[in-house]
Amino acid sequence: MTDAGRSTVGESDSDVEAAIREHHPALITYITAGDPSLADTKAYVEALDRGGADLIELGLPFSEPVAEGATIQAAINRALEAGTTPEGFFELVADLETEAPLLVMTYYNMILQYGAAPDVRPFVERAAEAGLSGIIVPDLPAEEADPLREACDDNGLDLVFIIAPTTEGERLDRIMSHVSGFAYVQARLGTTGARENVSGATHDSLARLSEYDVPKAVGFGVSEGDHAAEIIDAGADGVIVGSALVDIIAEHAPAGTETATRSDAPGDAAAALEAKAEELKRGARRGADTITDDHEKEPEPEQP
Amino acid sequence: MTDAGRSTVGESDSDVEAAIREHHPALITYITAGDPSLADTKAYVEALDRGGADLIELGLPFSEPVAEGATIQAAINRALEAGTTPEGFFELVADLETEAPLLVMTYYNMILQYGAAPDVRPFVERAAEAGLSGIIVPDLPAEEADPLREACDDNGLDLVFIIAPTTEGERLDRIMSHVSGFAYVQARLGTTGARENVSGATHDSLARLSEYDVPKAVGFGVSEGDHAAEIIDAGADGVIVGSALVDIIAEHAPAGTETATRSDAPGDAAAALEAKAEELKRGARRGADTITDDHEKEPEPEQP
Amino acid sequence: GTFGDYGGQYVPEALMPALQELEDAYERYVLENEDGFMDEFRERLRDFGGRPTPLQRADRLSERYDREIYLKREDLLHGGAHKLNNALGQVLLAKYMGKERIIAETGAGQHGTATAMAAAHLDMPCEIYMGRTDVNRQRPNVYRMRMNGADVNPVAAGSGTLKEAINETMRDWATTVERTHYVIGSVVGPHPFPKMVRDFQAVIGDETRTQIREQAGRLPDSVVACAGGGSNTMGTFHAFVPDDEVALHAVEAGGSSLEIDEDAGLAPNSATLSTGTDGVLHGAMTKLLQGTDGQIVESHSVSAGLDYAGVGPELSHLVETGRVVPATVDDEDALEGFHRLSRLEGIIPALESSHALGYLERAAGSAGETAGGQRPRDEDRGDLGDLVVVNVSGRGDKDLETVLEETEARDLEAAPDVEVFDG
Amino acid sequence: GTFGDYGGQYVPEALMPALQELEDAYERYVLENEDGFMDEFRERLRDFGGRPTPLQRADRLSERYDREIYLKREDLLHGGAHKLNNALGQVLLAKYMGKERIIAETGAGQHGTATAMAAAHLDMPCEIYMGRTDVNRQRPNVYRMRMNGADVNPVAAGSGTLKEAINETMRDWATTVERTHYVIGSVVGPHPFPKMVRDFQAVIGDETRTQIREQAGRLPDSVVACAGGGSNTMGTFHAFVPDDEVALHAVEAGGSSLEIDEDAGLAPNSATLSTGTDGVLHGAMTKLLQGTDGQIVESHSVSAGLDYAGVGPELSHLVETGRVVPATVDDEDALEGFHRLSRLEGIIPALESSHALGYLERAAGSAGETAGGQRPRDEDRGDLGDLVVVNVSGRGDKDLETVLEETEARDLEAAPDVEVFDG
Repeated sequence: MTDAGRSTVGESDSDVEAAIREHHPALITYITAGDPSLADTKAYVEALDRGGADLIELGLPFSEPVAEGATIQAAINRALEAGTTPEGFFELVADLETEAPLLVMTYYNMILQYGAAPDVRPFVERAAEAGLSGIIVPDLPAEEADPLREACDDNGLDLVFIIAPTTEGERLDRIMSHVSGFAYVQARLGTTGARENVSGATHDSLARLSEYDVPKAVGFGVSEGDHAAEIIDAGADGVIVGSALVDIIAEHAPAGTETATRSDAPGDAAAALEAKAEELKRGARRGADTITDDHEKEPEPEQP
Repeated sequence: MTDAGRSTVGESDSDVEAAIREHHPALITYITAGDPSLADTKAYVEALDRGGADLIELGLPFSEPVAEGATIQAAINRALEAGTTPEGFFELVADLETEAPLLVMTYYNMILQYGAAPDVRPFVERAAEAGLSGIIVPDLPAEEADPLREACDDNGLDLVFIIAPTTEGERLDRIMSHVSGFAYVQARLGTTGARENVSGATHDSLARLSEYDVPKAVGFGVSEGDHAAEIIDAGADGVIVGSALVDIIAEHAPAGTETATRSDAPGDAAAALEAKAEELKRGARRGADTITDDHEKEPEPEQP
Repeated sequence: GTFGDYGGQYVPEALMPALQELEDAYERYVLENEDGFMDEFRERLRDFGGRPTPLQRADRLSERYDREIYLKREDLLHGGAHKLNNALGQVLLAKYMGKERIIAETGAGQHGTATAMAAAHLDMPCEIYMGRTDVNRQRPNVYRMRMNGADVNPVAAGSGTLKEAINETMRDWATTVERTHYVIGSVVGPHPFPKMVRDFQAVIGDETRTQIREQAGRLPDSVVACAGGGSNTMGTFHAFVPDDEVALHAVEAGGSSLEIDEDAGLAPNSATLSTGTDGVLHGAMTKLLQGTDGQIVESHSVSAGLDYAGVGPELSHLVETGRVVPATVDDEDALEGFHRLSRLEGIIPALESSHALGYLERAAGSAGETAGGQRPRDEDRGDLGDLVVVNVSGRGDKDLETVLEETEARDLEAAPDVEVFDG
Repeated sequence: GTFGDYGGQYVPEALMPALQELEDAYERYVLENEDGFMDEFRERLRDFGGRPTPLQRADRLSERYDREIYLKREDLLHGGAHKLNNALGQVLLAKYMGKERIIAETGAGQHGTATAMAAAHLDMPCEIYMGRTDVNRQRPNVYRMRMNGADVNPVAAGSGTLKEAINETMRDWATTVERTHYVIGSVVGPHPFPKMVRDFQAVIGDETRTQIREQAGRLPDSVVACAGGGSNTMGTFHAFVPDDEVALHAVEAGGSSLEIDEDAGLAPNSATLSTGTDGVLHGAMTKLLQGTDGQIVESHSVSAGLDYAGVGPELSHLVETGRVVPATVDDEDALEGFHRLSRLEGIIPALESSHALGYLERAAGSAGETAGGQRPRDEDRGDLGDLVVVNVSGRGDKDLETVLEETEARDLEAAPDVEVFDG
């Protein structure tokens, strides 16, 4: 039930870890559930699955998304205005049949409040029942994670931790020793959001993490196939893409309104998402090929 | 040059005192010079003289008339806007030929500033030269009056002091011992301005002053013949009327404007002023007759 | 890092090292006075801030309530509220830590102006995040921050008020954490903020405790302070927490109603301690105004400075353990409190502080002015006792427009005739 | 009742007995502390007013001017300016004298608000006369007075500003003198007002003298204060007048020009000590802005609180004898002073006080920021010396709108970009 009871990654029977290892280099996609409606989300998730996503994160919207940039904040607002609730979210998940395992990404208070008075277990149990494979909580650092980690362990869910550019030294060791599913490597300081290039911090982080033998996926700012290639080339096992996909959804949302009504053209959006996923997956593969060609992937052997 | 050099009232050769004693009960009138023009003022003064005024006070306008009520404040503003200056004032006075002696009523700073740097003498000398008989300064109490009193003595002018309802005891004795021309008895606390009745304070003041054998004239609020009668009846030697006359001038001023241009109907205003003076003089006489009929006028003889 | 079940550090991983660094600095400089930090802090509070602030016997309130009422005059602190105690402490600490830049959130603008003043005083670049709505309705405070050289960044998200400004400041901090210190404005946020802000504000209660003993010869029977985030509350209470004989009353904004409208996502109050439920917001486990799903609702109070859906975790703990008694005063009674102090004592209080004064009226009753002209019966004297201290956390100049509008809309007993202002 | 050739009692006869009564009360209560008057005054100044105010070393100004600059923080007094010292003293005195009613004039509203606060605090009915123009442009101060329960009487006469308000208050007093005390707002008016107001304000200089000796170990080389009517000036200077080694600088409003336009009856300045001539206004012989005939002209300054055509007679005397050095700072340099203190020290000064700060820049020069980057030569250090005290007579919250307007119209060196405020 506590750390002692947890298996290490190498011995895991985690769907999540398996998906990354099997489909290496992996594409992990994020969209917000309920943006602009749960019905649309179903179509979008299926499109991403078709397009090659190996893991799919679904955001359960929370009113105070402090880790998100403008793009995902707006998606969350659309989803909340559409009346997205945890129960609706779980029903959607239960209804989905994707090849890629699903993870829920949400803020800690949403997990605490589900069910009776503050307790993480009802949420975790319902998540497992609905078929989710893991949970990502951007405002839950390892130090506060014991109750949720315990509940996840008990229910066979992964609890994915984020490794920031500022995560170093003893804390890094401690968190890496508890990685569940994969290490979510935050590409740069700041919030989520599509960027035009891959930051130097990404390379630094991957170098710092190279000695840990756990799956590493990089997110925050990844928006193009070329980024994916560069990141995989730099040593990652997967890339995580969110804002670039949310942008596509927003473009296809009813014009001139943030009010959440069913998308005018969910079919178009789904097609565009599928195409984007394909582009990103191709990029990731290209990065993997490059590695084989001209990079050392292994930790430097001369280091003890 | 100082108190010792001054004659007492009884032995005075004052024009002002003589005018009151000869024409008892006396009518003393006030208007503001330059309201609405100096030329109008000349016509108004002559009308008051004809109407029975025994002494005429002419206001030399000052920008901060703290002792005046709304009526005379407005008259002063009209006169200032008409460009009334001390020199213009003195020229008007020199040009007037009235039976009634003329006094100037103005604020102390106007006296100080006339001529070279602060000194009261140039003003007093010019006043004497122009033919004025006396000066009244509403913001100059006896305590600050030595320089001006000395200059007036040297130039044969009376310096009239005001006795307020609050003037009592030793200060009253001191001021009454220096009365020059007449004692200006302030009918009530407050500022100048026509009122509808004679205040009880007037009766109290006249009672308090009855033991002093000096001419006493009552001002502040006197506007009708009946007031004049009541005041003379109560023991005064004269009444002072200002705001009621200024009201007449204001009524005849160009309609809808306070801007100082020559009055449209100076003749009408002059006629109204003359009639008002006649009413007031009649009222005063009526008061004097009543006294002879049914009142004791003398100080109580049983008092030592 | 916790107070019973409350507190903690619920923040993005990227901020955790900065919180550890801050905790370390807090322990060394604040708790251990390393390099004379606390000496310098106290000296600057005195010379720049104007401490100590007076504890004033309120003659006419004492008469009205037939007991001794003392006012702690935080309205006289530089900037017009207790906020400077914390802002100056944190900016100075950031300087000791070698940080190069200050950021802060602000709602009504009081914490923003205090931070901008402190940053100017200590020569630190400063940026303030403020909701777009608040920017528009609190222009004078925006001007003051700008005059002090701070940049004001309007936040367009959501309703454009405090909650959104906090979110956006946390985003800035998550991006620039290595060289930037985030000056949180109340006893909220992740550890060590609630403890640290309390310790900077504790000067209020420390002074009060000394002053009341000098002036009244004993400790008070009760201490009353308004509570939004809770920084003036904890600052006033902290010194008295060990004194079991002193009752501590935290007065929250009752707004127009204590009911949450979950469909609209609105609580027409800010009565977190009185009506909230446990949850995590802005880095800490505490009491919150939230819907059953866990979405945070928009709070409301006539006093912008109390208008927050959370509260300091230590206050949640002290309420849970019974040491602090929560109470609510609605908009109308707060306005009455505003007018009453203005007219009776010549002190125009902040609308925040007016809630504490409104509570006084209700809990102490009026000695001579009840409807029937009767004095309150002894059994109605409530638990305030005979010697009461009320913290006047700030001055009300900033609230004049609001008070006029709200007064015109009501028939208040203590208000002057405001119609004459239209002339 | 005079200071050399200045002072006196040039008032209507009806007021003379009241002045004698006041003089008697002043001598007994203020000078001789009868019935413990001064003890109660000092206690209320402490508990209600927040005295002592700090004397603060201004770190960044000291660096800029390469000498020690200390600020006397009257901006921290209750109400936001030094005005309360006098208002509280006079209202308390009126109470000791058995008066039943308080009246006062106000221009910008600072004296009116201070008087209204003091009257509320001491439970005295209070009416404030204020020019109609000033009522309209100083609404917040009108509101504050009303909130404190005072009646505000607009005066329509003339230009509707301070001069007319004083005239009208004197008219009220002449009518109600027996039961009413007129709280004159500065060291002006008939004896004993100039002495009495100075004595109530002298607490500023008394504290400063003690504080500078404690903090700097000696008396200052110079003391700088702005001068309108002169109450903060005399209050700050009084304790130092006997110290011949301390230079006293009275900084007047230079406005936009030092020339009088006699035809228009306007002086675009309030530089009475620097450019005025002797005369009698509002009860005293003093220096005045007047035309050659003796008509008082309208003064002007960007700072409403300095905007007066007269000045305290004692200041006229001290300037005449050379003990006080008058200087002028124009609108623009005052605005620079305002922005400089706001940005460098985190203190937003009143526009009045900003004149003193503008003078500092001119007289002390800038140590590091002159055009060529050169430090001023020793012979240019002027007569300020190495240790300078500046009185910050009030805070500038009240002036924000004026400063914004005036700053937008100018290209000021020290100002923030104000265009952003339009967004």
